Amino acid sequence: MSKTASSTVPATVPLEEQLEWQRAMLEIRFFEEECHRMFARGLVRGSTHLAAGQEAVNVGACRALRPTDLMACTYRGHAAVLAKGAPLDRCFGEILGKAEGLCRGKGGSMHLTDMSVGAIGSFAIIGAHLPIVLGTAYAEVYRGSDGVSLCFFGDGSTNIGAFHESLNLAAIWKLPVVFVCENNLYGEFSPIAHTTPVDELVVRADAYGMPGVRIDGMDIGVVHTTVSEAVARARAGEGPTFIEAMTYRYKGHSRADPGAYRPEGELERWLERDPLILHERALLAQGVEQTVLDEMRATAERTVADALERAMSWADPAPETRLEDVYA
Amino acid sequence: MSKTASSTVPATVPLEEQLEWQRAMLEIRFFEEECHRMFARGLVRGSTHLAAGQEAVNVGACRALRPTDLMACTYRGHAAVLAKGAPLDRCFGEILGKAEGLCRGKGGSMHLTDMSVGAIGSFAIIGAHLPIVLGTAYAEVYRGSDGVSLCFFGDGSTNIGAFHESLNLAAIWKLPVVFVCENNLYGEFSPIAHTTPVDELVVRADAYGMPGVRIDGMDIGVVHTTVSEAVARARAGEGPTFIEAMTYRYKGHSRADPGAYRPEGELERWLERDPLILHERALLAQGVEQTVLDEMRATAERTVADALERAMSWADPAPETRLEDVYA
Amino acid sequence: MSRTITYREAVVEALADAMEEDETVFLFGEDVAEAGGPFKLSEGLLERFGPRRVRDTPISEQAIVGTAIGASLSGLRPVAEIMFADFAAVCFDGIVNELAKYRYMTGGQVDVPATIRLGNGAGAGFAAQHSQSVENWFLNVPGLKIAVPGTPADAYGLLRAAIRDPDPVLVFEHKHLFNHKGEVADTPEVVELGRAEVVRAGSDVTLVATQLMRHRALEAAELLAGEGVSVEVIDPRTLVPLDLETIGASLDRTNRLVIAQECSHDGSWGATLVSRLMADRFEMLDAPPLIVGGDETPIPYAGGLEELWIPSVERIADGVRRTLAF
Amino acid sequence: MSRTITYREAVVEALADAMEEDETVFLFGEDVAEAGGPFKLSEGLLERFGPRRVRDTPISEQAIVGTAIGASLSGLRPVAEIMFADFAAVCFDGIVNELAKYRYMTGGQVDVPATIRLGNGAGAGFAAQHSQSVENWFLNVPGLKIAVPGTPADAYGLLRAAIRDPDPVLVFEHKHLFNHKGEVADTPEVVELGRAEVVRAGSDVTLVATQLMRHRALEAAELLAGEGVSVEVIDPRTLVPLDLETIGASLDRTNRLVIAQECSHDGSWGATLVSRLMADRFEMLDAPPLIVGGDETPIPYAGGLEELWIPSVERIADGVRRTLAF
Ligand SMILES: Cc1ncc(C[n+]2csc(CCOP(=O)(O)OP(=O)(O)O)c2C)c(N)n1
Ligand SMILES: Cc1ncc(C[n+]2csc(CCOP(=O)(O)OP(=O)(O)O)c2C)c(N)n1
Ligand SMILES: [Mg+2]
Ligand SMILES: [Mg+2]
Repeated sequence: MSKTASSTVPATVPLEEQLEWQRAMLEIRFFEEECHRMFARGLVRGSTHLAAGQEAVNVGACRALRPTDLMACTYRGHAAVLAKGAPLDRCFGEILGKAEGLCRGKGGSMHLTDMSVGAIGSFAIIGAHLPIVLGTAYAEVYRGSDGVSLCFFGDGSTNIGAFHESLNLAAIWKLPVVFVCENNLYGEFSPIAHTTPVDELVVRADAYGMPGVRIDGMDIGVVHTTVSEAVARARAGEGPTFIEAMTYRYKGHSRADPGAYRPEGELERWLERDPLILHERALLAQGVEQTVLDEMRATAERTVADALERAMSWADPAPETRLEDVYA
Repeated sequence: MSKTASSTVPATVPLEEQLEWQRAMLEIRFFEEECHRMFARGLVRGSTHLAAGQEAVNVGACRALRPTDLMACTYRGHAAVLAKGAPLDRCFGEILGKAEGLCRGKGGSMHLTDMSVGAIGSFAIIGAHLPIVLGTAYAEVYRGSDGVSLCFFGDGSTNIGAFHESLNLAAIWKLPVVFVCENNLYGEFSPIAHTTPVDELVVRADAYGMPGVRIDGMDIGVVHTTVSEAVARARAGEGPTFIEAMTYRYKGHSRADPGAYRPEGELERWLERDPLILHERALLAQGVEQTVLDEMRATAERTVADALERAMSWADPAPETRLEDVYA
Repeated sequence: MSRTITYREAVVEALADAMEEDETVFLFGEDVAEAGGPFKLSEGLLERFGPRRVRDTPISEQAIVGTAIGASLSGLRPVAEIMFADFAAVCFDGIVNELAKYRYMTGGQVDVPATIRLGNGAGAGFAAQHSQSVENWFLNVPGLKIAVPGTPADAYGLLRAAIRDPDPVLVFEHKHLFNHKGEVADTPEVVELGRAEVVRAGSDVTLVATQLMRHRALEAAELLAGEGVSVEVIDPRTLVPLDLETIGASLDRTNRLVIAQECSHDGSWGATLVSRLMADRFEMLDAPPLIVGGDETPIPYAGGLEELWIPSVERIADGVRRTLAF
Repeated sequence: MSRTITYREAVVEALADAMEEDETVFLFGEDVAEAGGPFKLSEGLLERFGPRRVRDTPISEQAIVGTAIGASLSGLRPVAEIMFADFAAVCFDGIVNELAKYRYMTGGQVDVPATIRLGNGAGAGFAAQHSQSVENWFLNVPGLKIAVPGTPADAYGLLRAAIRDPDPVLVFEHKHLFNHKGEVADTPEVVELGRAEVVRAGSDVTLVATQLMRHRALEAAELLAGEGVSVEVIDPRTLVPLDLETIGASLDRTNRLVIAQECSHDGSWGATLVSRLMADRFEMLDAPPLIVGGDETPIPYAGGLEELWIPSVERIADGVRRTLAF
């Protein structure tokens, strides 16, 4: 890997927007690092799944959407939900189980949801959300609007029944859905080749007559361009697209997992193509000053730290709130 | 369609065996016709689904199996279960809800099962049996034996989640399964194009890196040859195969359905290629006398009528038997 | 003014009226559109409302339930049909883990006004996998509402209420009642969810039943009237919410409880009802509550066996007699 | 001689011993082989028994359950792992419509000796979809057996019995007990399915509880002993078959029943038990049976809320006090 490799700059994206991408990726990376520390300190219940390494997929894809478009993601969803615009502090708050958390402390790390920004849910049952975006997408068709629903899911999730039913229905109904497979090579502790008899998951799109493309998920420019095209097709009523974004999670599957099953040197090779580094190089190549980027990084770090501090100061949910929100 | 079209004669199959195919198809056809009359007379409870027109698929495939190989089929399963060797009278008996029915009257038309001949079940929940043959097939691998499991299912069933999970697992575990899709163009009242975004279902095999082939399901010779090859590969440890057999059901979906949704002339076109006619021509071409075939037909008709008469004479299940067979 | 229609006609009419009333209501499922429904429960609706609002799906129940959830999130009022209620098993996750919990897990961010209609019940020889009374699978799943209409009026009224409701409602339509006829008003009423109906007043024993059992319970009550026994028959109509007040008030007068249900005992709504009533009204009871139900077996195919499995009028009457004799 | 091991170790040992005893036993599921199980419940088994008998699967629960059924039909004794019990929802059809009914629908042509192990229960902040006590979904499904071990000895003994059993058994292993330690014999015993354990003898009230609740019930009993109340604690250990005799005999002495359960009320095993006992022992009771359970809500994530949802020792003790005060 060349030391000067950089992300691909889409000609049509203003530099200002490209800077926003970097800012978003930085905040997400710092957010995840805080989460990592929070577990260590016993502040996070249940499990948590970090997306560090996959930011270019989430940010590149979400920034190809309008704010009114919808997005569903997995339990490894902090990055996606933040990329769609959820506030840092309320995300922290939810993970900490606070009353002001996004879901009033009822969802937790695996279930971050912010309907107000179109982040309709983080789903922890494999495949569960793919059928759900069929409905949000059909609602757009129903109303004659041109909104799009984007759905993230992992490589391992392509083996579950709901995946199949969803791609089929989306295709036959020509729904405005963009399916983005975050292929990070592993499902839990299993390398994809251990569970899946095809080398490229994108071939599965053919089973539904659906356009499919496999891309470099570390390159935010490529992600953004590809998703933008798929979104445009969806808006134009031309139906769904399947995108397989090759990426990598730097941490183990969940907090308990050190990732010992990985071949030596694999992580290191991927780290060289860290999306933050690649995109920083692209920005530098476009004339952005290093100092601007350094300051952006420092600001992001501070912003995240402040958000966490705020969230930590919030109250726990009142006992009686546990009985609310079951029915209207 | 040429008036002299006939089924393809596989060079390696003795004439005697080919005559057996015809005999089996005739018995099945007469069996189904009796069923049709039985409903009309109110002798069949629930629903029933006739396979008339699809006999070549069931007989051609099952006769490519050893008696010890296993077979699972759908609620449209009379033909398959008989083709695998279940006795006519006990099949009638089950449909009539008799004590001596295959399943002691507990299963009915949709659930004919005869473990003693390797007919492990007829399944009425779409897709339910595909996962089950994974287990029977793995048991062969487990024991180091070379048995094969064959699984019939309809075109419409390729859109349900269990289909996907099953083909994937069969492929990654290289299981000795032959998946035979009986593509009769309709799922209930819906033409396949209404529900499925690909023209040929066989493309779905690629999603699992599985060999797939689409064949003429009215030609028993072609079915037999194709399935035999797949069975040989399975026995040799080379894994599963997907076969899409193009066929047609002459009756509606179930007893209540007159099939009004079919385009005019469609049924007639398929009837011209009736598997019994095609195969009769092939036998004649090989020098079998028409009188032999006529006699075979008459015998089959009589055999079926006798079986029905026997079954009708059997007793209803004793009341207390309803409480048996829940646990061992 | 009122008229007599079948349960099936009531369902079709409710769907049509709901779609007429509210542009966000739409119906989908397997063969509901061009074929008018596998049980003809949507006959004529495609012609009337077009394919945008009456849609056929592939054989993909997970996708069907998911579509209902997603459309709800986006502010529509989807009505999904699951042909045989037993098929709820292939989309169980969507119903119990997503649909039921969506509002709660998001801290109340959304309404989820989906209606799922399912063809319930035994009696026609469809055997063990197409005859179950599936409402019992969902009792331990807070977040769902459950309607079990037993008459044309309730089939209409509960379905209308379900579609208007901001929460997910499972509506179990009983296959063996599709041709059953009953009175409905010219403009049929919407039936509030959570209100039991006292179908027949009585003073000696409270007999609770739904769907097919409601009718057999009524017959049993008439039979017993001839023996001088006064049976109060109550149909809860929805199991969630459950109208404990109406049932409890009856019990306070009769002091005896019999439940007739078309399912086995364990994990059933009848057992649930007994337990709830015991907690509140233990001292009101003069006899042990008695459940007349199906055997603890799958449902057999053969006519004679299925008939024995489903509680008969005679078995129900006998349960009442035993309770009175206690 | 006996030793102290964890619940987790008991499961691993049971699996190993079963595989050692019977060549037809094999284990499969997601990450059970190379990773030793997501909860480390199969650690070391791949190394010991090889990939033929300890196998990883794709994320395909329907395929997993189907494999278990098919392998059973072919005479093997499959042990399938469903990681979180909540995921039973994605393979519900295989369990309730196929596995449970196979013997019956074929008129007894086959044994179906499959064992399905599922990670059950709350307490660690996994939220609404990874914390449920899922045994309740299966109560109205005749044909299944249901084991709910609460101690290392039972985790071992019931799993061994389940694997030997000719019928399908769901074994719910409680996630919050994996590190719980307890005594087992050097050669641990196989525990017959359908036999409750009287965990603590007492004379004033019968307190029935399983899994995590069993331990809290015991603590509550100790607490109450200090108040002069003698509580008999019974763990049914299997819900199907259910040992009504042992529980009933206790009730005949104590005349008071409290149930502690880690689930909401409706459709629960507790409600089922109340209803069954009422039918037989109505006159034995001096107070209404009382169920201490989870709220009628999904399970919340936040620590403080989840803690309130799961019955605490204090809430259980309070239930007993109220029952005695009746
Ligand atoms: C139905 C279901 N089965 C199993 C699991 C347990 N599980 C959680 S994450 C995971 C791996 C998913 O892998 P992948 O889809 O590649 O996503 P990644 O974690 O790599 O982002 C599994 C098996 C689950 N949550 N749901
Ligand atoms: C899970 C499930 N959904 C729906 C049905 C109802 N159903 C029975 S047969 C059928 C059509 C199946 O079509 P296909 O697979 O093509 O088989 P065919 O009837 O043509 O042989 C449907 C939808 C079912 N039995 N199971
Ligand atoms: Mg992955
Ligand atoms: Mg078909």
